[in-house]
Amino acid sequence: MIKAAAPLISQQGYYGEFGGRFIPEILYETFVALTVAYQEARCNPAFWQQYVATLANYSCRPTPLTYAEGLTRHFGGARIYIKREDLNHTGSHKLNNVLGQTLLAQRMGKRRIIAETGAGQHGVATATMAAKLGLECRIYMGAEDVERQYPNVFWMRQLGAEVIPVTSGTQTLKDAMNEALRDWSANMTTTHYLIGTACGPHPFPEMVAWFQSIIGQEARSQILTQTQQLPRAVYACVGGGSNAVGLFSGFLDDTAVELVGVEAGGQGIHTTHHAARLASNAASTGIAQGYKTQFLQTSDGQMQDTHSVAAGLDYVGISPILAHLTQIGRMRVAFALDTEVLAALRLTLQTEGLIPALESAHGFVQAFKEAPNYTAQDCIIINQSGRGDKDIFTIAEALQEPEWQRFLQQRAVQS
Amino acid sequence: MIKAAAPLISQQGYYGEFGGRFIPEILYETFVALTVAYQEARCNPAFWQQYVATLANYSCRPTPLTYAEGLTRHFGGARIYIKREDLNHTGSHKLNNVLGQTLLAQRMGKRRIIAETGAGQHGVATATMAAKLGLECRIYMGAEDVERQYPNVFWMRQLGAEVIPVTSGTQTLKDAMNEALRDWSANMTTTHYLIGTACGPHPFPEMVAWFQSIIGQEARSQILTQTQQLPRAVYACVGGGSNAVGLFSGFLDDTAVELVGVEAGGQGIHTTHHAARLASNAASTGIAQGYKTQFLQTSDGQMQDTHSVAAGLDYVGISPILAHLTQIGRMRVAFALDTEVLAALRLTLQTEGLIPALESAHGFVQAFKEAPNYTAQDCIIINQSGRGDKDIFTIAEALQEPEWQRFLQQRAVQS
Amino acid sequence: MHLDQFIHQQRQQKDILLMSHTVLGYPAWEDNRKAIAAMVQAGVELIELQFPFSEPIADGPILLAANHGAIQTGTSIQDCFHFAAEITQRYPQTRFVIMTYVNILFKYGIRNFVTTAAQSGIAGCIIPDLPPEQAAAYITICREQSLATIFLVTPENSLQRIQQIIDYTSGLIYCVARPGVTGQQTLFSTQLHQYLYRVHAMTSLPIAVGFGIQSADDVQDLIGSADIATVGTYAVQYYCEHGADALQRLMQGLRTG
Amino acid sequence: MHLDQFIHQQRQQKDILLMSHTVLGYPAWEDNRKAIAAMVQAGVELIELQFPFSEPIADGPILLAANHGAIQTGTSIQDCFHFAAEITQRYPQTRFVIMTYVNILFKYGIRNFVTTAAQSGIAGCIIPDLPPEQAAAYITICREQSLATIFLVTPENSLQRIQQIIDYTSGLIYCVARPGVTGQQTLFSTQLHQYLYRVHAMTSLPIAVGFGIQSADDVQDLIGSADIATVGTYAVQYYCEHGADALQRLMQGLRTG
Ligand SMILES: Cc1ncc(COP(=O)(O)O)c(C=O)c1O
Ligand SMILES: Cc1ncc(COP(=O)(O)O)c(C=O)c1O
Repeated sequence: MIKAAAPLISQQGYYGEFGGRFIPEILYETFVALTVAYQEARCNPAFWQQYVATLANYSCRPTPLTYAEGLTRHFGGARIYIKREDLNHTGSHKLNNVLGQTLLAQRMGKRRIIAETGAGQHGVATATMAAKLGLECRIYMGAEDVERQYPNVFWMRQLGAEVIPVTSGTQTLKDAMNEALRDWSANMTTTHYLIGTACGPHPFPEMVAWFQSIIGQEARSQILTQTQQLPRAVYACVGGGSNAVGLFSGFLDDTAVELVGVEAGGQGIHTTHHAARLASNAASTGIAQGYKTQFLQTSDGQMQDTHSVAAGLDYVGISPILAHLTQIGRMRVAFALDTEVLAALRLTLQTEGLIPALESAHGFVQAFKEAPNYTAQDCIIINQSGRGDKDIFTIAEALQEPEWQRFLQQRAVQS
Repeated sequence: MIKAAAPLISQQGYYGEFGGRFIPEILYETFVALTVAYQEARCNPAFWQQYVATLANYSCRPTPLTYAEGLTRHFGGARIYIKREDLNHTGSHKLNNVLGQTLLAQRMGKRRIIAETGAGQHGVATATMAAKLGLECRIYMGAEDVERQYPNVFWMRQLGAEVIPVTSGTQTLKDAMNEALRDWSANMTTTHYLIGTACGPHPFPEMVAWFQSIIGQEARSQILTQTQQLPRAVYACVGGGSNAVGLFSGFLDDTAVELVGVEAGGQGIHTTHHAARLASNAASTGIAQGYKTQFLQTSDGQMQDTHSVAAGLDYVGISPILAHLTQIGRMRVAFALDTEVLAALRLTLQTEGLIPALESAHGFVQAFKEAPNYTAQDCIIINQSGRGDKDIFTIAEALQEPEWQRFLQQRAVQS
Repeated sequence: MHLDQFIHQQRQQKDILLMSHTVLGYPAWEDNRKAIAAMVQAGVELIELQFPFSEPIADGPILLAANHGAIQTGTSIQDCFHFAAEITQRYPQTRFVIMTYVNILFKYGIRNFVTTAAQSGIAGCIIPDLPPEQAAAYITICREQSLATIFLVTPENSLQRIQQIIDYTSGLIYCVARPGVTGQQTLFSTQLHQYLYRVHAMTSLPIAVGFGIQSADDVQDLIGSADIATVGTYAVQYYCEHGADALQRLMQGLRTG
Repeated sequence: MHLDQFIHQQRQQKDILLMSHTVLGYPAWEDNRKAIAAMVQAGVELIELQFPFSEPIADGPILLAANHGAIQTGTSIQDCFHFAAEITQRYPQTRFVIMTYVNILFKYGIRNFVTTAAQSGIAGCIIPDLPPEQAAAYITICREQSLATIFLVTPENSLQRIQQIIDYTSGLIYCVARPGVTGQQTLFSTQLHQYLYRVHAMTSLPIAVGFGIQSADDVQDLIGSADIATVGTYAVQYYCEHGADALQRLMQGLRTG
């Protein structure tokens, strides 16, 4: 049984200069209560046990650490291991955090859950746990994301959640997050706002990182069992940063292990179509959505449009924990272009029989670039944060698959 | 570590009057060699250990047995447990068999894998393992199924498999199976034909049942751990019968445990639109596709059209093992109508946050009918053989979701 | 003259003061001028100038759209300060406060922002996403520059928290009337009055009440419990729908019934 | 006269015999009549009457389509037997065998099927998905009814297996020329002849060779190695594409070069 991870504890909500809690006063007492509940849970080993047991019984935990023989052979460098968060129920690491927070919300007597979602994975995970626990559920989702990710919207609704398309601003993740905060400001007594990544006001980054630390704890013990050694480097994509911080947490104290986060390079970091915050010079420190971090923003402090082929990486801020780890040099940040991501995805499909989510494939890109630099004595770990089934529309369109088009046209007529 | 199950051993390929091996002579030596290889593997504990270890490392095994608290409360009878084959890599129990047979094929030195597929789940699983092991792969699929299940076709091709639409006959599963047999007749020295269910000529039913017995072995030990008792009944949908025989195998010797298989009642067993072989009077004993079982056929012996909302249950034959278990009264067979299946699916979504495949949902229907007959002292198990993500087109169309239609129309234009 | 002194002075003559709102650059600068002129004409004593921000989490749909509208038409923070300087000079009898979000200050530089605000004739700032415990630098500089640090208290706050907020507040204390964001209507209740009474008992700061005030009845109801009734969203919306003259009549009618 | 006797007798006069094929009910009964007439005219000694089955796993695309076509136009097994009776009576010099799949026999009842076949003048049966070790009842009844049980051997079979098959076979032994299903072309090779020689060494049964034989060269090549050249798929296809007269010329040409 894996023990509760020593979380990445903040200094009163801060990680170096990042983090904090910048919220409308109406939410003050709610945050105090949440912080107390979270800290009680954290100090209570029974809570973590319940968390792990529920994940084991309802989702796929521990998720395997799969040796990628084909990719290893292909690159001829480090032995490549893949952490299989794609096998979680609902298809991504998002469920870990959702399950943890819903357990907490239940303890706090909340009967209603709200959440923001971008790609829809966090929304589906939230709707799922809300259904399971009989909680009322509302999901805010940018109207543009509703259009792009309709299959996830369909499932959320089938799961009994109300999905509210958010039409303000860029109609994407950050606007959905704002809208959820507004809802919470009105309904905080009945409602828990279940933030989907290691962002937002304290204690969210710390709490989400704590729940996701199960990834890193498992991965560390698995790689030791399987190879009797630590990896040279571990790779994860970075949207808000929850899967990355989850994996990295397991190796934070192993200073020889490089932590590599991979952001969305989109169409290039010298264009305006990317979401590379730390890996480009485009971001600067700011305060929005309740916390301080590096944002892609104008000199006036207005948030900018972002882009990625992976809807889940298309976010304007980044976990304050990762901003800090990068600032102090503990973590390295790279970016992957949309085109590189599709190529890495195809290679992984055809070599390993794995379908990483487009988000996850960003981590694969960078690992593939670096694997040849190592020897067969070394190993590296890539976090497959989710499965790519959800991305069929995007991938098929990107590959311009003619039969897919025919298929859609036909179904559109039939249905 | 779960031990290799004592398989449902045939008597020279027969289970009572069912089974056998009715194949063109050209395949005779191939079947002899396969049978020998299978039997060697079966007698070799290391093989089963390799099988279990590979599943554990690559897929989600053991899959959880989830207590369905919401459904239990809803029906107010037996405590309902759900075996989570949906958490397997590629989303269904099909991977168990595929992984087992590809390990065997590798031992036999085969470099090429062919398979038939209906819903596409077996095809995706096969393409996946072929990609992982670097084997050439060709999938035969009824042309009508190619149209209906195009997303799975897309993934098979992305995984590097060649997908051949079969345009003969009813253009569905049985025709794909015939076509695969024809391919094998020409290429048996290089090729293994990886049958996807517990049907076909001996040793396939026995071998597939053996690989799938991991489901029942796990489920039995899990229910004992979780409840200290055996279930009153276990439920599984029956297409070819592999997930059912897999689950049932764990409880075969526990004569107090009822084994309930659920076939596709389609639009009603008094219409011509169903696939209820054992649960209706429409089937009779016959010999086709290389084995003897109950087929839906005319008095002349021509196979008939079948129908189910679940493509994976839409098959004209049935595992000879299940035909036998039913004949000797060890197993009970029911059917579920398309409409009942959609209702059970919705309830499960909204009560448990689970999305059973349309196939699996057939088992849920019958379990829901019978759960109230038991008391809270009793427990029952339902096999969730796969996840329903793949069924979004079918479900959305069946529910006539207007936004889905809009979405498809829009994507069809864009792509 | 400090903002609290101004308010006390005005309250000598009036049962209750009015504070209103405009989002700078929205729909256009000329509209801000017309709306402010109308409000000043109507006797409004205090006006919030909202510097637009792309993520206004404390604002409801109307002000949210106004913020985005203003940014879309190119409103810069520099523009906002120029406008503030122009308008404070034109209406020396009225007090103007800035309402904006913390990132705008942060990116401008807090010292720079506060100093520029003071130089522009601004009397104070309302920053709804800057809790006092995160605001040390801001408060120090505001004190230096004699700018009021207007914080919000809410009916959800404990007495202890209210006291803490009051300790950091100057100029006036802004009592949010109910949970939620700006723009939805508020049901006035005994609880509201009890809450205002509690705050009143803890401070001599003038009390403004805001969030959802729309009618003369609402304003009437606050007399005795508060010093200032804030009509924000409704004023912005009313101007957009009915124009400056109508807005003026509305604001005039709030106190005359 | 037993089938093997008939073949030996014919072989006295000819280097090699011909066996051909028609799928009953396809495209229509009249076509079967015309095709058979043409083949008899051309001197073909043996004709396979295929009783259609929906799952003909040993057949390639052309015969597969023919089977399905026949079923679709309503061909019943009863019809097939009526036709067999008619045609065997019309052409007493020719030998007709049934080619079909085991399920057709099984559903008809094996005894019933074999008896009816015998009564219809049929000389033997080829059931490609009925291996001899599964065929005990069928063999017994065929013996009773003096029907030849024609089993197939293949180049993949071990000597031991060939011997086993021969033991169950009567009338003629059918040597499949290559792996695969009906209808694809076969490359004639030394290996083929060695294989036929092996079979020959093990039995005195007449040897038919089939799968992919199309040309006079193919037939020529088999002289000395086999007693019968079987032209199945090609005959069916040729009739459909070119008609009865052309088929007759084709069949005639196979032995005259
Ligand atoms: C599969 C997957 N991976 C990664 C992400 C990015 O989020 P985070 O950076 O919080 O892990 C998402 C977000 O939707 C996701 O769905
Ligand atoms: C999820 C799922 N369940 C069940 C089946 C039916 O197959 P079987 O009866 O062999 O388990 C299928 C077949 O495609 C399937 O995909």
